[in-house]
Amino acid sequence: MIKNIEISADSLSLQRCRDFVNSPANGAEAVFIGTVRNATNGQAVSKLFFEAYESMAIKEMNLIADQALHSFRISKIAIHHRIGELGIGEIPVIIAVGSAHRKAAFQACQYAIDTLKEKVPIWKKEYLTSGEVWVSAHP
Amino acid sequence: MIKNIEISADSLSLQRCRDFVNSPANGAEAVFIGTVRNATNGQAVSKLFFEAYESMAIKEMNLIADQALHSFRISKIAIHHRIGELGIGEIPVIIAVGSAHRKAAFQACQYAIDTLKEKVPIWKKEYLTSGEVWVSAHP
Amino acid sequence: MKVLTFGITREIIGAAEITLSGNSVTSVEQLRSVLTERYPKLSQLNSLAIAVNEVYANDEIQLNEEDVVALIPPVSGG
Amino acid sequence: MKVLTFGITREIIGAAEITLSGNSVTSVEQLRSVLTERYPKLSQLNSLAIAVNEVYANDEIQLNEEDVVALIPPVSGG
Repeated sequence: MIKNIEISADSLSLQRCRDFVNSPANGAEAVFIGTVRNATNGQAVSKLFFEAYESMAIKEMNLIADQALHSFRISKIAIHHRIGELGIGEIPVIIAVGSAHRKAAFQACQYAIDTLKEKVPIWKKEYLTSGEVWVSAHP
Repeated sequence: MIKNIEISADSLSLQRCRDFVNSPANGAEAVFIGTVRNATNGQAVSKLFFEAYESMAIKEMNLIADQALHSFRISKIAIHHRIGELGIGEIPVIIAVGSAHRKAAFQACQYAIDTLKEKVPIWKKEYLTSGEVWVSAHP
Repeated sequence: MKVLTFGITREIIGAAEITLSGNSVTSVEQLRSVLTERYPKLSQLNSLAIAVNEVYANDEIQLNEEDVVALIPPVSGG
Repeated sequence: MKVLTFGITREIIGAAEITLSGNSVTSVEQLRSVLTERYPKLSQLNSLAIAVNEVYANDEIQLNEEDVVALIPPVSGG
């Protein structure tokens, strides 16, 4: 298996993502970890809620992994996304990439997180002191 | 503390590097993990040996961390390098960066590993089937 | 046909799922105008993509009674 | 002055450390020519940087008896 796609209501594991992409033929692994910030645009955030159109999100995450494996010289990729309620500092997303060389690993990892944020049907609601907001919904 | 620089003869810990850069104000963490490949230029590698000019290497790693903190909007950086004998799949280097936003985290992480490979006085000897070679020493 | 709602579209429409007749709605474009007429707040969103059977669909795509349609307001994962 | 060797320079010179007289070697440039004359294999390396007191030094840098000099063949960490 060269790709590992998961959506989970439980805490994501950095070690598990990293172990998936490890291989004796790799010299480089790039990892992105998204974390819940305590503020957005200067407003305090108390928690986040993530909702997914899970079956389609899994398809889109698989597309991203396939495209990354096709476009860059990488050997393995893991994309894990969490759903449900997350407190400050918790991890909504981990992307790990293994490759012979580091440049491809970084490129693929950035491509994957950029494209995930653009395409994958997952939505984030922020709990601010001023109320709840679905991120990016309105101009 | 916003930077964490270590050279160690013991196994590096991904979790420890990641935990160092974690912060409630961060939304992104980029991590680079170097691993020992089983081949180089088509030749099988059985193990590596890393030697450091340790006191100077620590200084140069601190310079890289300072420069990264100065040049990119990041909040924390950890650079850990291992020395001694390493088998295939083991980890010579981990660089972790924490930031409010992902672009700065990726840029700083790449800057740090690129500069480390260029400047830090650490040397790698490869054990090939054809013999031992100090990497990059000769044309 | 079944229309699934997510994120803010679920709050606007007030249901996780509605059912429309495939006789009256035969294309994605037509679906859009029916929905925005019935739920004007949908037109205030930054964007509203439509997925048909879990694939992003252009306005020209034709719809059948058995299709599963989903409303995709601006995504914000990661 | 103390001259530390690392990596392949240690193998070429055959010692982890040698001592040169500060009277005969007063600049980095002069140190280079003394060493490459004594150990010709040093000139076959891709590069040979010199650190003085743990800082990379240009050829013009002057040397004192109490300086700690280090030979830095091409680095290959990471």
